Amino acid sequence: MPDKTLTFTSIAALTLVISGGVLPQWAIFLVTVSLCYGTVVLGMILLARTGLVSFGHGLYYCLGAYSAGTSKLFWGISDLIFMLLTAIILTATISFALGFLLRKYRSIFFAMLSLAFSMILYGLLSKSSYLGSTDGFNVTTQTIFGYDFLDSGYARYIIFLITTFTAWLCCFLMHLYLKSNKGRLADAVKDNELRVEYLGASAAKIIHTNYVISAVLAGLGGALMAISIGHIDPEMSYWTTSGEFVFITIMAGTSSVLAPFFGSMLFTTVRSFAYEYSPDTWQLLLGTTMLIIIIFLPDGLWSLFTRKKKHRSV
Amino acid sequence: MNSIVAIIIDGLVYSSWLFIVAVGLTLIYGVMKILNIAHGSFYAIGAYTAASLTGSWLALGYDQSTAFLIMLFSAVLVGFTLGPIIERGILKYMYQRDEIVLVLVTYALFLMLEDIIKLIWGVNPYFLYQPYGLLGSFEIVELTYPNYNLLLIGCAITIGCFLTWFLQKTRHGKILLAVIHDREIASTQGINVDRVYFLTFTLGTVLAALGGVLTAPMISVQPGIGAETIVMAFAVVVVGGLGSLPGAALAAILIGLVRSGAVHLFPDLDLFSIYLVMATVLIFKPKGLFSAQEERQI
Amino acid sequence: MLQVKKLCKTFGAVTAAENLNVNIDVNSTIGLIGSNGAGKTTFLNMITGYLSPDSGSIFFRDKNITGKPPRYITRQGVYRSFQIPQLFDSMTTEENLEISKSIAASEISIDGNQEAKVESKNQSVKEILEKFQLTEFQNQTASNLPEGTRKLLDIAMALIMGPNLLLLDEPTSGVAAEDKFKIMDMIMNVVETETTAIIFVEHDMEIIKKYTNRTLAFFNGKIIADGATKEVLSHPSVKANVLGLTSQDSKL
Amino acid sequence: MKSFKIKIALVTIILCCFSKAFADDDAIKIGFISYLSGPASSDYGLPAKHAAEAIIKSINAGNAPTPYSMKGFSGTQIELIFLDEAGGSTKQVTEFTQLVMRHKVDFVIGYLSSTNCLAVAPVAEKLKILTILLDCGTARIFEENDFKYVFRTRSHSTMDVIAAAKYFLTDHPEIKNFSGINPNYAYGRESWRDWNAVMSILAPQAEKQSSQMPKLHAGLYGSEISSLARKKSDVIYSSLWGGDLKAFLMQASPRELFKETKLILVAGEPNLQNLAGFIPDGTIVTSRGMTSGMMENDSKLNRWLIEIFQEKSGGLATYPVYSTANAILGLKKAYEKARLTKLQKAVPMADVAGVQDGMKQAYLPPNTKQIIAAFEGLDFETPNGRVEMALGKGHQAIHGTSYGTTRTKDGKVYTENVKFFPAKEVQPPKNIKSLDWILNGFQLTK
Repeated sequence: MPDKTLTFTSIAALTLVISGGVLPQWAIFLVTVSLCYGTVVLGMILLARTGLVSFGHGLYYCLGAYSAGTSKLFWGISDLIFMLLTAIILTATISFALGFLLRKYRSIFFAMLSLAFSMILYGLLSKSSYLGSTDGFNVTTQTIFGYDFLDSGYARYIIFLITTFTAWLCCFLMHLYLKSNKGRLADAVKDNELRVEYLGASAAKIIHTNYVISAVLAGLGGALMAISIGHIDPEMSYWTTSGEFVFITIMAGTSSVLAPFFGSMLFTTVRSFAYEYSPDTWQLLLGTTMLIIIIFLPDGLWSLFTRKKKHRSV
Repeated sequence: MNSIVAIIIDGLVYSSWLFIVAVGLTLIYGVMKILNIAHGSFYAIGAYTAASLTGSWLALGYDQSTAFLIMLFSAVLVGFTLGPIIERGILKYMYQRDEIVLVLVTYALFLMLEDIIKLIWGVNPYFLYQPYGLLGSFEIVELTYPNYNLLLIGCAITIGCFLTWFLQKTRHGKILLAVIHDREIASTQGINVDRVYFLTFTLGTVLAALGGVLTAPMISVQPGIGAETIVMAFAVVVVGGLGSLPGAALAAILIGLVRSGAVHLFPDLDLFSIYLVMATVLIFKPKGLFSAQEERQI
Repeated sequence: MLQVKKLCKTFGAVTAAENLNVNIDVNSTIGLIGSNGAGKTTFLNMITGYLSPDSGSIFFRDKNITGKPPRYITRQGVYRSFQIPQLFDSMTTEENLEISKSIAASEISIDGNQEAKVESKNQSVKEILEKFQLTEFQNQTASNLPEGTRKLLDIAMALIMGPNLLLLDEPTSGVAAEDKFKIMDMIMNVVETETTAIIFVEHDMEIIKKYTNRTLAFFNGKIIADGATKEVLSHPSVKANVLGLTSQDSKL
Repeated sequence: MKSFKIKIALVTIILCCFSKAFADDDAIKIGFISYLSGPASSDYGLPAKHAAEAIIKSINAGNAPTPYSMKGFSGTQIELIFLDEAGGSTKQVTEFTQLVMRHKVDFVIGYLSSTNCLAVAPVAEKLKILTILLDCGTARIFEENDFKYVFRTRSHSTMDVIAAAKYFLTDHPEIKNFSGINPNYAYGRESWRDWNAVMSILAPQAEKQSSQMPKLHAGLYGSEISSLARKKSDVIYSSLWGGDLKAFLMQASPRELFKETKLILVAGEPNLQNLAGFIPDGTIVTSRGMTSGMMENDSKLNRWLIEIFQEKSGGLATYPVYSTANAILGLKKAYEKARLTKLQKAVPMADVAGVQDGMKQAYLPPNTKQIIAAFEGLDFETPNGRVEMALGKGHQAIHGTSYGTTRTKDGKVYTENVKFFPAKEVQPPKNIKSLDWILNGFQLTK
C-alpha cells in the first residue's frame, strides 16, 4: 500500500522542481529559504514529538552554516556536496557529545541548557576576528560534484534543486523513521518516559538518538541556508533565531513531516510582507498570530488539514 | 587587594540589580509554573513609565527628592494595570496547557508588547538621570561610587527580606508556599488557586516593573532594553533553580561576582561569563542550585 | 529465582525498608500486605530499579540486579504494573500494546549488555486484547478510557511479553468491587504460572486469600510475617498491626 | 466546513500578498533600508528614514538648490520603499532579494550595520542592482572585495581612528598610557584594533592598560567603570554609541572617572545635545566627516538640508541625515551625468529611421551600467562639503573629517578647537588596505 504522505511529499517536490522553471526569481529564492528553514524545523518536530523543545537549536543551524562556510578556508574546497558533508559530520559529532549531557534534561531545563550552549557558541564566534566576528563573512559555492556551476547562470536554480532534493529526502526518511518501531518510541517517550523504561528501553538513548538526528537536520538546514544566502554570521546562533524555529514548529504543528515546510513557507511569506507593509508593527502582528494559533489551533495549522479525519475516527 | 575590594563591590551592585530584575520571574515560576518572557517587557514598561512620569513631574518644578516617590508609584501603577489585564485576559485560559506552551504564550506577549511600547512612547530615548546623582557618593579604595548603588543593594535586600517574611510569616504567603509545593493538594484543601495566581502574577509584574524603574536612572530608556534584560534574568533564575527565592539570590551573587571578576581580570570573557556559569552549574546541578527533588508518584 | 538479602532503605527519618530478606521461587503467587507507608511499594520499587537500596542486594536468576536501572531489570524478565496506570496517553489501546511489544521484542542492547534479552513467550497483541476483553476499546485513545480499563491496559502491557517475574501494584484498586475477581481471573489466566512468579500488593484480604499461596506482611519497613497465606493472616502481630488497621479502614 | 473556510482564507491571504507584488509604474523606485526598530532606530535609523523622505520630497518638487535643482532624477519622479534593517543578516538578504526581484526597485540605498552591508553586497552584485551603502563603518567591504554594483558614499571608519589619534596627540604628545571601552562586536573590535595600531606608530611609548569589551547593549557598566578608574590612564578610547554611550556616561560621570582622564569618542554621536550633563568637558568628539552642527558651514546645500529635515521631523540634522543626503545626492548626480553623457553621445546620423531610433534610444533613461560608469570616481558637492569616490576602484568615498572638544554651557553642548582633517591625511591611498597603511607608518611601503 503506497503511503499517502510519501506520495504527496514526492508530488510536492516534483511540482516544485518543475515550477522552478517558470516561477519568478524572487519566488524561487523565497521557496529555497523556506525549505532551509523547513529542514531545521523538521528536526525540531522530531524533538517535539519526543517531548522536548529546544531554545538553542540555532547552535546546530549556525554550526552547519559555519562548517559549510569555512570549508574553503580550512580545506580549500568550495564544492556544494562537500560543504553539506562537513556540516553533517560536524553537527553529528558535536550533538553526539552534547547529547550525553542534554539527554538528562527535560522540559524547561532542556530548553534553557540548549539555549546556554548556543549562546556560548555565539560568544565564541563574536570573539573570533579570524571569522569576521559579528560581521560574519561571505560564502561562495563554486562547484557541485566538481562541476563549476557558479557562473553558468543557473546557480540559483541549481541551489534550489539541491535544496528541494535534500528537503524531500529528509522528509521521506523522517516519515519512514517516525513510522518505524524506533521512531514511534519518540511519542512513547513524550507520553510516558517511565513506562518506556519499564518496558526495557532507555528513554535517554531514544532522546539522544533523536537529538542527534534533529541536530544534523538543523546543520543541513544551516549549510543550505549559508549556500543560498551567501553570508553567515553569529546571529544564526542567537537565541532569537532559535525562537523563530520554535515559533514555526508551534505554528505548523508536529503531526506530519510536511507541516514544517508548509509552516516555514507561510512564515517567510507572511514575514516578508508584514515587514514591508507594517515595518513598525510586524512584531505585534507576529505575536498576535502566535497567540491566536496557540489558543485556537493548539495542534498547529496542520491540524486544519487533518481535523476531519480525526472526527471520523472518534 | 584593592582590586579584590573593587571586584566584590562591583559584583554586589550587579548582583543586586540581577536579583531585583529576576526575583519576580522566579516567584511567578514557582507559583504558576510559567517562565514569563514578557517579564522583560514589564521591565521595559516600568522603565519607560518611570522615565516619562518622573521626568514630567520634575519638569513641574517639584523638589528632586520626591522623584523616588514617583518612581515607586510608577512600578505599582504598571504592575497593577498590566498584571491583572494579562493574567485575567489571556493567561487564565492557558493554565492547563504545557509549560513550554506557556513559555511561547509569554513570548508572543513579549513580541506584542515590544511594539506596543513603541506605539506609546515612540522610539526616542527617555532619560531619568536626576536620581542617580541625587544621593551623593562615597569613596572606597580610591574609587568613587554613587550612593545610588547602595540604594540598589538596599532594595535588593529589602525585597528579599520582605518576600521571605511574606512567604514564611503571613497567611497569604503560606498559601503561596502551599501552592508552590503542590498545586493539586492545595486546591483540594480549599485554597482558591485562581486567586493566588492572580495575586502572584500582579506581584511579579510589580517586581518586574520595579526592576525597570530602578534601572531607568542609569540607562538610556529605549527600544530593546527588555530583550537584553530578560536573558540575564533567565540565567539567574535557571542557575538558582526555577522558583526558588534563595536560589535566585545565590545565583545573582554568583553571576554578579563572576562577571565582575571577568571584567576586572579578563575583560574579553565578559560576553559569555554568564553563560559559562549557567552551563557549568546546570551540568553539575541539573535543576539549578536550589530545587526540590521531584519524586514521581507511581 | 529472586533473592533479596538484607535490603535497607531510609528516606530522611523514615525507614522504608529494614533488613528485608526474601526468597522467591518459580510458580509462586505472593501477596504483599501492610498499611499505607509500611514499605510495600518501596519494596517493589527497589526490585524494579526505581529506587536503589541503601544497602543489601537483590539477585534475579543469580544475576545481581541491585541498583540497576529499570530498563535493565525489565530486560531480565521482571515486568510490573502500576498503582496509577502508566500509559501512552496519546495512543490507542492497540498502539499501547503494539509499542510495548515492539520495545520488548527489539534487540536494543542495554548499556552494552548483549546477553540481557528477553526470552520471549510471544503473546500476540490480538490475543492479549481478547484475553483482557479490551477488543472493543482497541481504537480508543488511552486518555479517554474509563479508569478500570486503564488499569487493565496497564497490566496487559506488563504481561504482553510473558514475564518471568510479574509485580503488580494494587491491581484491583480503583476497580468496581464486583469486577475485582474478574480482573484477577484474567491475569491468572494469562500468566503461565509454571514458569512465572507473581508478586502483588493488595489491600483486599479476599483477593489475598483467594489468589496467593504465600504472603508477606509489612510493618514500618519490616517484614513481620512471611509464609503461607493462611498462617500469615492468622499471625497475631499481623492481626494487630496490619489487619487491625485495614479492617478499621474498611469500616470507615 | 469551518476549517475549509479558514483554508480558503489562508490561501487568499497568500495570493493577495503575491498579487500586490506586480503593481508597476514609471517612477524610479528606490528601496531604502534602515533600522526602524530596536536600539539603533532612535538615533540612527529613523533620522535616516525621515531625511530620505524629506530629501526625496524636496527633490521631486524641484526645490533642492543647485546643482541638484532638477526635478526628480532628470525629471523622473522618485518613489521610496522602506524596510526595517533589524533582524539579522539572513533576513536582510531575503528581504533584499524580495525588494529587488518582486518590487523591481531600480536602486537600493541603505544599511547602517557592517554585518548587513557585508551580507548584502555580494547579493547586490549577483542581482546586478546598484546599491549604495549608507553607513557601515567597516573597511573590509571594498578592501576584501571588488564590487561593481556596490558603492559607499561616505568614508569607512579607519578615518575616525586616525584623525582621533592625530587630534589628541597634537595637544598631548607625551601620552603615557591609554585604556579603551568598546562594544563587543565587529565594529567595536575593529575600531579598538585600529586604535592600537595607530598608537603603536604615532605614540609607541604609550602603554595599553585596560581593554574593556562590554556586550553590545549591556546597559550597566559599573564594573567596567571601576576597572577603568583604577588604571587612571591618560585617555580612554571608546567606540560606544547610542544608548550604550549614554548609559556609560550617565554612570561614569558621578563616579569621577574623567577627573584625570580624557575621553575620546569615535562613533560620532549623532546628537551631542542628548549627552548634555554627562559628557565631561574636554571630551574629544568627531563629526565622522559629517557637519553635525560641529563645523560652521553656511553653504546653500547645508541650509537646505537643515531646513527640510527640521520641517519633516522637528529635529536637528545629525550625521545619519548627512549620510543619507550623501547617498541620494550622489546617486542623483551619477544618474543625471549618465543621462547627459548618453544624450551627448547620441549624434543623429544616416537615414531617417536611424535618427528616430537614435533619438528614442537617447531619451530612454540610462541603464545601470551607464550609471555605474558615471558614478565611479565621481566627485560631488554635499551639504557637508566635497565627496570623492576615490577608493575601491571608484566605489568608496573619501572626505575630510573634523574633531573638536566639548564644553557644556547652560545645558547645551558646544564644540571648541575644531580641527579639520582633509581626506588624504586620514584616508589610505588606493591599493593598500587601511590597516597595512597604518602599520607601514602611513606610507605605501616601508
